[in-house]
Amino acid sequence: MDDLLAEVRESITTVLDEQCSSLAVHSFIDGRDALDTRLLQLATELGWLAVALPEEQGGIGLGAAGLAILHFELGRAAAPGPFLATSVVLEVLARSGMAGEAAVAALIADVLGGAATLAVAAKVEPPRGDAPAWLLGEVNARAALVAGEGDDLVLIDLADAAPEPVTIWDETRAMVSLSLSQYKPLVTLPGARPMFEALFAIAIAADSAGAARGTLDRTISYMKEREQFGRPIGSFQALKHRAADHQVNAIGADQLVRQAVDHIDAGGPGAVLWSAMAKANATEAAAKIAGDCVQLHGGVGYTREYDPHLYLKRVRLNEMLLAPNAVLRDQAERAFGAALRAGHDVLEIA
Amino acid sequence: MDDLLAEVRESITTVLDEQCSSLAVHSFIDGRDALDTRLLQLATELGWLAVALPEEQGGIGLGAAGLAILHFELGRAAAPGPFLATSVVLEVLARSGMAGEAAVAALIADVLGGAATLAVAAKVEPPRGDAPAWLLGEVNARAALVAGEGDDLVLIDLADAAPEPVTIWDETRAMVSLSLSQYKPLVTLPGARPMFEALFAIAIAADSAGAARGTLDRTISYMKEREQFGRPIGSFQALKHRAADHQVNAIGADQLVRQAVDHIDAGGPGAVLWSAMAKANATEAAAKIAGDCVQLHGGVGYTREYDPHLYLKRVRLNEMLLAPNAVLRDQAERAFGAALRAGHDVLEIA
Amino acid sequence: MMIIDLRNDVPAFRSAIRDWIAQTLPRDWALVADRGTEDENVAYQRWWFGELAKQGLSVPHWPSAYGGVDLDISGQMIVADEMARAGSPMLNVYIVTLNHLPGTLIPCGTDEQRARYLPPASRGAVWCQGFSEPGAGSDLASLRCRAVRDGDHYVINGQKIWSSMSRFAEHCILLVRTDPDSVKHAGISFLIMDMDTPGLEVRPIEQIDGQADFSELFLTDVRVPVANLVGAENDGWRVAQATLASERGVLAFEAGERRRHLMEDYYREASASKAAWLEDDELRRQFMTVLADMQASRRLIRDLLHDHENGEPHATTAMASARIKLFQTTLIQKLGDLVARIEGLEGHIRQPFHSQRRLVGMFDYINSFSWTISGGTNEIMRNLIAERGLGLPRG
Amino acid sequence: MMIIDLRNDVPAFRSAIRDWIAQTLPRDWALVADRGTEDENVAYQRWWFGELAKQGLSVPHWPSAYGGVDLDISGQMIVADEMARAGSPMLNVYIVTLNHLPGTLIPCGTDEQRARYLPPASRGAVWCQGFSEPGAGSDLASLRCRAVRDGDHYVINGQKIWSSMSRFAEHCILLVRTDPDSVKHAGISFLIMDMDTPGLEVRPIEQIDGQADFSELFLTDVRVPVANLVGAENDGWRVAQATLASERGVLAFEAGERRRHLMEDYYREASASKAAWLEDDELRRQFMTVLADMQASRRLIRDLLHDHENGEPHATTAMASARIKLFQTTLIQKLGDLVARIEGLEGHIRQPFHSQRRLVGMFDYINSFSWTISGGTNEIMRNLIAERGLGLPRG
Repeated sequence: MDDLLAEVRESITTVLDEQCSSLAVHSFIDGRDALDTRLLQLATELGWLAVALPEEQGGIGLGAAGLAILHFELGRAAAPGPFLATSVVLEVLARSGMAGEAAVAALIADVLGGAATLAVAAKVEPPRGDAPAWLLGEVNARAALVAGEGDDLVLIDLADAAPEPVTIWDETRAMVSLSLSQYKPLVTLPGARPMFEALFAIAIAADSAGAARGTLDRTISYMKEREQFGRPIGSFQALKHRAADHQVNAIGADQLVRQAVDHIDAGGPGAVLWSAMAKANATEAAAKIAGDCVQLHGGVGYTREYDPHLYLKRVRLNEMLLAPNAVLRDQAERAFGAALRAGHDVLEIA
Repeated sequence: MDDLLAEVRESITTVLDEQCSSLAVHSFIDGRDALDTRLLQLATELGWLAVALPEEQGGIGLGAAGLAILHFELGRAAAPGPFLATSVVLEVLARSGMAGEAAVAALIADVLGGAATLAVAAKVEPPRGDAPAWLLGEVNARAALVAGEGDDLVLIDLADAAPEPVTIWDETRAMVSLSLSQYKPLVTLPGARPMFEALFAIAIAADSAGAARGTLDRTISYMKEREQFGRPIGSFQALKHRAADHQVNAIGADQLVRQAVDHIDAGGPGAVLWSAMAKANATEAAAKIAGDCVQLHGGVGYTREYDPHLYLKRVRLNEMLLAPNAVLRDQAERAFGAALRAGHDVLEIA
Repeated sequence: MMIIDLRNDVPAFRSAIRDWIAQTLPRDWALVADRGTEDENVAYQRWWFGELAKQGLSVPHWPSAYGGVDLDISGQMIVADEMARAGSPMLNVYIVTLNHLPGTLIPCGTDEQRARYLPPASRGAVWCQGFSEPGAGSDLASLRCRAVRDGDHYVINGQKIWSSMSRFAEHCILLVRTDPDSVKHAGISFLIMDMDTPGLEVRPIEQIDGQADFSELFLTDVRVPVANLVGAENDGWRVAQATLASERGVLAFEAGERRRHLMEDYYREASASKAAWLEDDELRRQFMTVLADMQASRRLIRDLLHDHENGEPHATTAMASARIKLFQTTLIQKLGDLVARIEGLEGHIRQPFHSQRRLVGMFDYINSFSWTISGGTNEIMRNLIAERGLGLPRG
Repeated sequence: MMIIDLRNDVPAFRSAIRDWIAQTLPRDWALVADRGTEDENVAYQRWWFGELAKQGLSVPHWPSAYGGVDLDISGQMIVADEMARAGSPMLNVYIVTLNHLPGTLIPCGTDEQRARYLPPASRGAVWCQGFSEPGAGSDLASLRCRAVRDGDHYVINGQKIWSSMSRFAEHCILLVRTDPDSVKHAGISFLIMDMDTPGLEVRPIEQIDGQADFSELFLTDVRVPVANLVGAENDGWRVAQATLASERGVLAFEAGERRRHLMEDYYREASASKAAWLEDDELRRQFMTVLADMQASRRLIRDLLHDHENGEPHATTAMASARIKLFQTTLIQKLGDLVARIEGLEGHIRQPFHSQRRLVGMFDYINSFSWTISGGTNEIMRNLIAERGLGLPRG
């Protein structure tokens, strides 16, 4: 399993390094290149979107571990495209037991075949009153997963809906708004919300940990090249120490992602706890690192032409997805208390 | 007024620099010298305890501004003794309108004459159930000010009480515990609690700002002297930048103390707001600075022989006095909201 | 009679400004200014500058010889305070014109230069600054933009960066290297360049906050008359020090006062609308913590200005400026960060405009990096504070 | 049969240790050990070491030639895990004995030295280390403690500091300068010194947490036989690298596991007693944030140990150690800080004891500085991580 994961990571990295360079991403945000479409096509061919799905459903069968690897690498490259929503919703559909329903099966087949993408409620709490919902995903997404009653989720059909594009600060992902009147339920996934929250959380956490890695690596390279006062700025100890702290915190975030992955795939009582904690801590660690990477670049960090802002906006958006970290930590605390009372050892590491 | 304040500060600084050096404080905590008694005697002679009191009550008449200067300088020197409780309680008694009561007048006279010291409830919230109260002050304090019903305060007689000494981490101040059964009310100060909280808060904030200054100054001196790798450690940029941040934050804390002083002496609706905020922010800024001053000293910072721990323990205790900062910030927020609704401009700076 | 004539009667001066703004500034000005393009925004500033000029309020701090009334710092604070209170349009396009230009020409220029440039500037000619270069940011003295004497002109080749508002400028104060063999601070000269000189290309820099206040200047065989030299040839570094030391404390003061009103309004609206974040212990207390720091920062600036007024030596006030820069910009970043977190997902929706009149989710956070980076990065400020302020040894 | 003999049957090994601790360790041991003086605490450690020895659990990681069974890292982790789970007495006094001594003598000592010192050490002889000096802390190579050859002895004069548990030690591994003309790393020799040698004075250092684990050593004409030289004369720096590289990952692992149980117990008690801080949004969430970091730190240590087991090159694991040190000690400080804040004023009451069995208000916070300072300050760790790990250029 570990070997397979390493292989998959290697293959994703290779493709992204080649196709999704800094230059390519800048061409994309400047509207000169449809990198998102090209990456999506590659992802379809290479089976990335279904990295977590069981093989019998056309996937690679890597579970949450696969999902985490995929999104770490996408985050690291600041890759544009509807990957987060599509892969998470696919996996939720597969795990929900509704994958056999004709409409769902057809949808999964279309997504795996590259004919459709998916969207997901950016915040799991439904909007208040009749405010429109924000969906993370493309304006032409085929379907979206949103909260239903209680722990149920609802897959809504977007084929005939007209979601409004919403301009967000993060230029590498897309968001749309959809009024409740346009909701056409396709199927309800009973009780799927905890599982969805865990998978969405881990994908966000992995994307953030990857983005932290990506911006830090590029910042360290910059610090080696950029000279002021006749020496590389990376030789200034105050900057060095900040880089060292970021390095250590980035590694800590990676570990939390792995911690959550283990618990999600094991399916135990730690899944809610650790996925929520991984999302909360990893997004905040990433936000801190990404913010300082802007600063460590000095003047050019303030320009759109350089990379740090891409990562900063991406990880700050990640932080707000699913639910505020305060809510997730409260949820995690309740889960921790419940596990202790029930005698489940959620702190044990295999 | 500003000239007089500067003169008083100068005189306090001169005395403390001479009498309350690092060496003297270490002699004191090692039990080799009764520095607290000597300082108290000097303070009595020089009128420090009554720095805020109106002249007609035997004071210098400098109000909260005087109180802040005194405690800033005491904090800067990490001076031992019952100054905080005694000066704050004196001023509360004077402002309460009960200073004319025979028992109170006699007590004030004794304190001003050096025959008695005072104690104060370390936390303004009375203890729950029949737990003993913690009083900041000496074991032989003559009286203590504690919370009464609602906004009332009660001065209790300790002449025949037997408070228990409590060992605390801060070796420069004393704390005692007193069981409720030993409470002998001497006089009630109706509605004095808000004024007391403001004065106590500002004294704590000033002590903390002073301690931050003191430990930072000494740490910077150490950084200039101590050499490693053939150069003063103060030449290492990572340490330098931390010192610069501390410098700026220490100055910010000073400003908050002044902000609160202005509002307390003006007696407006900003007194509660700004004294609470000054205490909350100044104690936390000081705690952060004092903690890093231990670290900046390296190994010797971990020894009792050096100064940083004296300040660290002092400012951490300060942080816990009166009420937790969380409570104070909530209180300040309510005061801010109320002021805005009432059309009081509590942000205006004269 | 102009409002400025009331300057010696403080209450009258204050209330005249207040009343005049209320009458003069359209109620919906912020919508116009904020939602418009940058060009429209600058057009609005030009109009407002003209209105201010009619009341003697455009350059009151200038010497009377050049159209001002030598308004002292207290007076300038009153004007800035009232502008901040009313939330009037910020005059970003005039920062160099109003401060750096007189700060340079009055002590270092020739009579001719002063006579030629200051009067139009007092009427609203826009100036910009060409100091930094791609390879010379924090290390400004390593600049390489080359000027070679050719008869009564310098021929200039090179590149400048971080030139604020230069798209709108008529003139530029420019640092060039006239002696390539000299090291660092020596061999630099200070020139005045017209922005319509052939060979000069201005290319706006797209910023991470979506704006383009700064530009790069590309200079190819740009010819500037030797008469435009300020100070002696190769003595430009000294002149530049005058430029950089020109009193900008009142700008910091005004920015601080504006922020005070923004925070107050933000809280007021949250309170009125019973915003959820006020019920969250963490966010509510963080807001109060930042509010306290905001107040400390406003007091620090006032102290600096009082010191200026009392004629404290420049070294003292320069250090105070560095401390204020570090404290205030850190605070601005904390505030932006907090507001972005308070607004949550909603804060990520990018509005077609930003606002001078209210705190805006991610915009203020992203924009806060301009504060911590430009005008000397906070890293440079920390070096200054540690070495010159605290006397810690150089590395 | 001893418990160690079960090591190849993991479940049996585990449960045997667990059962044995439950039977062997008095229920009230923590009271005895924690409330006692440091001497009593050390006496308790000696007793516990003896009990462990009876089960082959005192030095199982040592080679069989010297009393161990070459227990692999997985096996050591099982032992440490069970000790942490039971909250058994920590063997602080044996750290040098169990790790640095064999880590030095096995690769660098003579047969005679190994035969003479290792067997008694395996039975509980206490060793200490004399490396740092007042003038040579982070910059260890600048050490000046002077050894002059006099016949078959070295005569040593100088001072050592931060010698942990040396009051209880029989022997000391000592770094001295044998060649005063050599610079830095050259000219240093590695010696074994008996702690009862005349001329040696041990003076405990009072620490800020009220304890005195560390001492200063004052050496005045201390005579150490040349036979006690480990490695060649003037080649002590290389030997010291072996000492410092001796595997201590399992110690970090055990410390991490103990902390896990402390945090779990702390939360459990708070939950059972409906502690007020669990109702405070700030404190509750901060606890969860630290809990997550604690888990990350435990995983980091496991990764390091797995790498060790898989024979990753030393440079890789050394870097991992530096990262773990920085991450873990920062976490310990955050945890101490948080617990101090949770306990509020109550946390400032100084108990007549500290505890290995529960988190204690200010004590853990104050004590946390020993983690961030000793064993290479975090500043040194950051240098290492930045320069050797990230390849950033030296300053």
